[in-house]
Amino acid sequence: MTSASVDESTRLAMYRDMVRARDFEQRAYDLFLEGVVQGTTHLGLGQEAVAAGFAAAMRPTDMTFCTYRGHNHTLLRGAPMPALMGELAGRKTGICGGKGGSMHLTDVPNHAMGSYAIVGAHLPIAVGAAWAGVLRGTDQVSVCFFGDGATNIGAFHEAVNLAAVWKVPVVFVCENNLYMEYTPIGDVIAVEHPAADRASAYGLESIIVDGNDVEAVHDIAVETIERARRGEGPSLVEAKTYRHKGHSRADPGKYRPDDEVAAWLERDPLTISRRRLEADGVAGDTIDAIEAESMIEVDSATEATRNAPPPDPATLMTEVWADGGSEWRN
Amino acid sequence: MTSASVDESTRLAMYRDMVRARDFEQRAYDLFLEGVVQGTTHLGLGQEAVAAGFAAAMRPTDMTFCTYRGHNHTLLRGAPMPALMGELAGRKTGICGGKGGSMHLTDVPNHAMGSYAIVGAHLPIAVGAAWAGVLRGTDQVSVCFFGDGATNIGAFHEAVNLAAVWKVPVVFVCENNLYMEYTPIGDVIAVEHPAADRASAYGLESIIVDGNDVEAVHDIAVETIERARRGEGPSLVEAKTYRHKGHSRADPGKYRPDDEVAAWLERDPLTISRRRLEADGVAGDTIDAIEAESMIEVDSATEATRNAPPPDPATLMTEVWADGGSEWRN
Amino acid sequence: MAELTYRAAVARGIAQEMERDPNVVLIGEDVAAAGGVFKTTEGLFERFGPNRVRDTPISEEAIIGAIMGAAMNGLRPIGELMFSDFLATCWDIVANQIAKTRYMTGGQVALPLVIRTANGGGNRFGGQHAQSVENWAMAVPGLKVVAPSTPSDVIGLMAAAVRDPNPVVFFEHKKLFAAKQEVPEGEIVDRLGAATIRNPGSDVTIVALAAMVSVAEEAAVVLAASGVSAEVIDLRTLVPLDTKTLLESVSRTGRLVTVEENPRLCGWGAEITSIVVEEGFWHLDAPIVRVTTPHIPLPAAAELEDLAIPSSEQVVAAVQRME
Amino acid sequence: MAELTYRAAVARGIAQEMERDPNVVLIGEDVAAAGGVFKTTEGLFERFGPNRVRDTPISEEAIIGAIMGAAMNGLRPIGELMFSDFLATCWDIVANQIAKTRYMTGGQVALPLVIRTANGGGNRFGGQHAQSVENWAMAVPGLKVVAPSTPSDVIGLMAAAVRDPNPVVFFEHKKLFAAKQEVPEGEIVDRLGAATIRNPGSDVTIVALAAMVSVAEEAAVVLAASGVSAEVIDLRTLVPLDTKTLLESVSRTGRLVTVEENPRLCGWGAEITSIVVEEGFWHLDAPIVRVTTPHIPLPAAAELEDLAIPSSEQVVAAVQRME
Ligand SMILES: Cc1ncc(C[n+]2csc(CCOP(=O)(O)OP(=O)(O)O)c2C)c(N)n1
Ligand SMILES: Cc1ncc(C[n+]2csc(CCOP(=O)(O)OP(=O)(O)O)c2C)c(N)n1
Ligand SMILES: [Mg+2]
Ligand SMILES: [Mg+2]
Repeated sequence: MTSASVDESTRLAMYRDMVRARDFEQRAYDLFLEGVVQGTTHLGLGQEAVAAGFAAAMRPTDMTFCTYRGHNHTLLRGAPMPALMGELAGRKTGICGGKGGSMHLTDVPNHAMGSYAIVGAHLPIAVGAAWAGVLRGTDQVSVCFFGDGATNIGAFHEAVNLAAVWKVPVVFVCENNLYMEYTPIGDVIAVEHPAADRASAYGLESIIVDGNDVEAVHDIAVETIERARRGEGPSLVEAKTYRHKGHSRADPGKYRPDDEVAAWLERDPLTISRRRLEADGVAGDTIDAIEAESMIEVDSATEATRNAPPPDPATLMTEVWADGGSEWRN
Repeated sequence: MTSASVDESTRLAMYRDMVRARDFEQRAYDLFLEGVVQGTTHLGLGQEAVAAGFAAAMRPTDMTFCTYRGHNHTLLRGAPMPALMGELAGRKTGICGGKGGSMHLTDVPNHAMGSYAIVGAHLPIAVGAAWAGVLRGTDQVSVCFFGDGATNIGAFHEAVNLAAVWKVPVVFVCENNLYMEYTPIGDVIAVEHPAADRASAYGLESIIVDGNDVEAVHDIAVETIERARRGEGPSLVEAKTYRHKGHSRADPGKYRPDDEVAAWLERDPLTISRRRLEADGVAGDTIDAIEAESMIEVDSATEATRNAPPPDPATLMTEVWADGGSEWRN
Repeated sequence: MAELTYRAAVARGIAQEMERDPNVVLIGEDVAAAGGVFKTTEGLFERFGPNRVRDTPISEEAIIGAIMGAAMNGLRPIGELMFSDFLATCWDIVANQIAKTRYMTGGQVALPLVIRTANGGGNRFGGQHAQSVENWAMAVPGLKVVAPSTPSDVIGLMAAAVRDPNPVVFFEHKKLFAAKQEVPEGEIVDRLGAATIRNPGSDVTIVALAAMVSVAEEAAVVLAASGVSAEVIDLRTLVPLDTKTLLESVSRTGRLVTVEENPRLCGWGAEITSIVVEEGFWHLDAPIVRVTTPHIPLPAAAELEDLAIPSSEQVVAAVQRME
Repeated sequence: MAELTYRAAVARGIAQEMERDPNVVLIGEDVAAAGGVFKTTEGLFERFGPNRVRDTPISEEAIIGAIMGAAMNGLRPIGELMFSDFLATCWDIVANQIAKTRYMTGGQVALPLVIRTANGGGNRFGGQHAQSVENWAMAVPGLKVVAPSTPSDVIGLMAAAVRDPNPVVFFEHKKLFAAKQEVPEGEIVDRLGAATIRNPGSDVTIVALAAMVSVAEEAAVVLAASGVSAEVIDLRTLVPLDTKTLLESVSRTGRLVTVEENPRLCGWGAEITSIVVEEGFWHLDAPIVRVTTPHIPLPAAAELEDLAIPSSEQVVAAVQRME
């Protein structure tokens, strides 16, 4: 089952990424229950392999666009964990200074070009950013993540079509976790695969990948990103996965059948990956060390966040405009 | 080539419809150049067979939704010609009292539920109207006409999906006349057929019909309307056709190759239909009489329009609200 | 009389109307079995079944387009937009189609429909899930605009909205969902276009809406302690606008403060100010002051969001600065 | 100096900036070979080629979303929406994304982009192709809003808009496309946020924008004949708003009339009225009067449309009624 094309160091790096994402989000959940994380939170627990497989296949200057369920994606592009956690907690140390919040994580230095809280809106934005890269000769690719539910909104259709016609270097990745908020995707589409069964409408190939198998994801990521970089246009990838928790906040996800949940927990991407690494002879110690380091990082980010002050009140009125201010009159 | 299923009286009625539409629009064009028709005008000259074929297959209570290029559709559902012409000319006699104008023809008594001037917006509206018919047990079907260009706007995607999932009795009819305003549809899609190649994205069958062959259109109309009425859900029909004139107003349509225009003029739906009727033994006199009557109707509508007064100024402030008025305060 | 939350009042108001009229239906994302993300539609699916209470895809244009079509063909549909920010995703259907169709068709088409949506800030959701956008709707001719501040108003105004033969945008304030009130059993039907004086007063008129009503009321209490008698008006509906109550109040008090959650520019506070200036100018003893959210997107962090949204302290200060 | 139409000024302004900066690009429906439906982009495709001047599908969300993304990644894109009414079809991208992204990212993302669009009535196009919606944009924090009234302003403000590091919504008025003016050769660069006094006066200040400027000017001529000296201010940009010029003028004249094409409620006239009331109250000698389109959708018929849109007669009457 191991992908021939993925070398061991990449596989370990992806495992590390998944562990870090997992630990970060578990902690975010605890901190939400504790009231430290504010507002809302949408966890990608269980979906880490999609983020890790793609992140590992991207160049540093490639751009990530994702949704409110974007902790994994932003973290794995290199965003500093304390700054992410600070943002969830509405602290001054937050990556957006506390102004964005859980649903709006952006880390431009690492080309994490934003989490977007309105379903589907970021797809055309990802297209435009990738197109700008072509015109400017930067060789960048955009990777744009969204949910199964997003395939029914108009912006999806407009963006994928435009990208296909202009042959824009963007990889659209649908993380099909089978549910929108509380309603199964199967209830609101007349096809089986919300993304893959729409690909042909844009002249694109239908691509489905096991989103819980990080190596399979990585393979498809390499293939579609390179295709994009060669100027052959966009791809639309449907990654089958599952969220371990509810949609947001403390949602227990009771609308999902127990056996379905159990079956997917069995297919936890971290378990799959760890088993495979072990089967391939990676020492248990190496893996344990990765896990221990991750926990240290998360603990330290937590500590930093707990100690961080709230945003400076003066920042309420900054950064509406490029001059740093918010004045609309003279 | 004659459809077995269409009897002679229907074929004659459809021919009459096409002639009336043709004459009406030729006149509208002349009146536009003369300054009697105001604002703008989008002619369906050359596309009459789509309107006629569907209109003939609809029950009186079935609902038509169309675009700014909607003269044909509205007329052929039974809207009185003087009231249509009055509307184009902004007269008191206009079907909307002059408030709608050329792009907004509505005739509720005849279930012509509106021409819509914003590309794609009417598709979800048509879905909702048809759905209401199901809930109320009225046995109505909605037929919703739109252009090739409309297949790239988000509302198209949302509406067709919703209709497919809810199995709503609506027939979506794409009049593919190869152009948007001045740009060929082929430039802005990555598939060959803007509608038919998208049908599978909604679990629908791909249906293409010769939109200049009124009998072929009628056949597909009967089939899809009955399918809808049986509760088997929507269809998406792509009718290949061509507009004889430019997009709107006095646009000469110079962006289209001469030979393309010539080839399509050869395939004028009226010529095709008349030839076929003659070949099938319909007397030339019968056909001539239809044409003469049509011209009389158009002349009389023109006369009425020329003599009609402008709207009563008081109507400026009426019919914002259901109480007939426009008051927003007490 | 039972204590009812604003949240439960939404479901009760809808149920009352669905019970009465079989043509009333409700569609939206997760409104059926899940009972809505804010639990405002709980129990309706169980009671009225899948034909009348329906989940939709995430397709706001289709949702609102569908209720428009349904209203054209005999239903009195209610469409839910989870967050009022999402009005932007179907603004064409709302502003260009629904609002204008009756007029453009010369009165041929009636659109008795209600767009319900969760409006307003205070939940630390950030700039795309916290906006107050009732001014967007007010700026578009052809829409009625309702924004109740109490559970009992929710029921009565919901009934009025559903029964109204015109399109109504009904703003439920997220910050009020947990608010409670004793509400009598039985049918409650209110009317659109009538403001309520929540606190009579004689020195200054404070006009507010939705979550800002309690902010104004708190301010009135503080002002009373310093000898200023503030009249608090809850507008309840923006269209129709109860200018009579407003102008009458200002004619007595000579002073006006508007308190709105919208960002500053072109809000309903500006509209009311302009009306009062044009028609009640000679009654005014001092400049009208608008208390608003600053003209900024809403920040997520608690400390910043609380600073952004008008507070009773700001209202008190505004009144004290007058003159 | 050559005579230039407003229409041609649009193309000249864009060309000037495309020439200067290779990162300036233009996309929209039929903007390339066809030169735009209003012929405002004629010659640009031939001059700058298909990479920089591009036709799009009819996909307004994709057009405006794409320019947002392009601006995030180093371009200074211009996106055309054929009619300003179509802002509604991509309002989420405009109001929720473009306007808020800089703030929500704590300043990480700059969006130097221009949304150009044909605004306003007078062409008998009916309610969905004739609206004046500059107030929609003004109501959303994070957008600059420009609406020139003359060919030379078109060029200078286009340059300012393209060079501005913030998102700008640039309203071109359909009724002005044929308007002509002598315009000097060479680069023209103006700045955003500076109103212009088109006609100095001392008795009343009339504030207008875009097509309403000439309406105000005509009114001033009529008023002058009856001995009333009207100062006409062309706002030119709504955000930033030149409140200095405005307040200074009212402090001299003591009277204010706003003339706007928007429907009545929550327009920029209300905003300006409120600012002047709050900050210039004691200078006012009479109530401020707003002349607006009534709060109705726009009708298509010539006679009705002409009645709906403010006329110089209405402005004159408003001034004469004051006091
Ligand atoms: C336009 C819009 N409609 C509705 C919502 C509310 N909402 C937030 S997440 C969500 C479900 C999205 O489902 P999916 O696309 O499958 O992504 P997932 O949450 O499963 O990752 C909904 C309906 C929204 N944010 N934006
Ligand atoms: C949302 C929207 N975008 C753009 C326009 C301007 N417009 C009017 S008609 C048209 C072309 C439509 O082409 P198509 O759908 O093929 O219909 P046709 O005119 O060919 O019948 C365009 C771009 C519009 N009315 N609405
Ligand atoms: Mg999902
Ligand atoms: Mg076409």
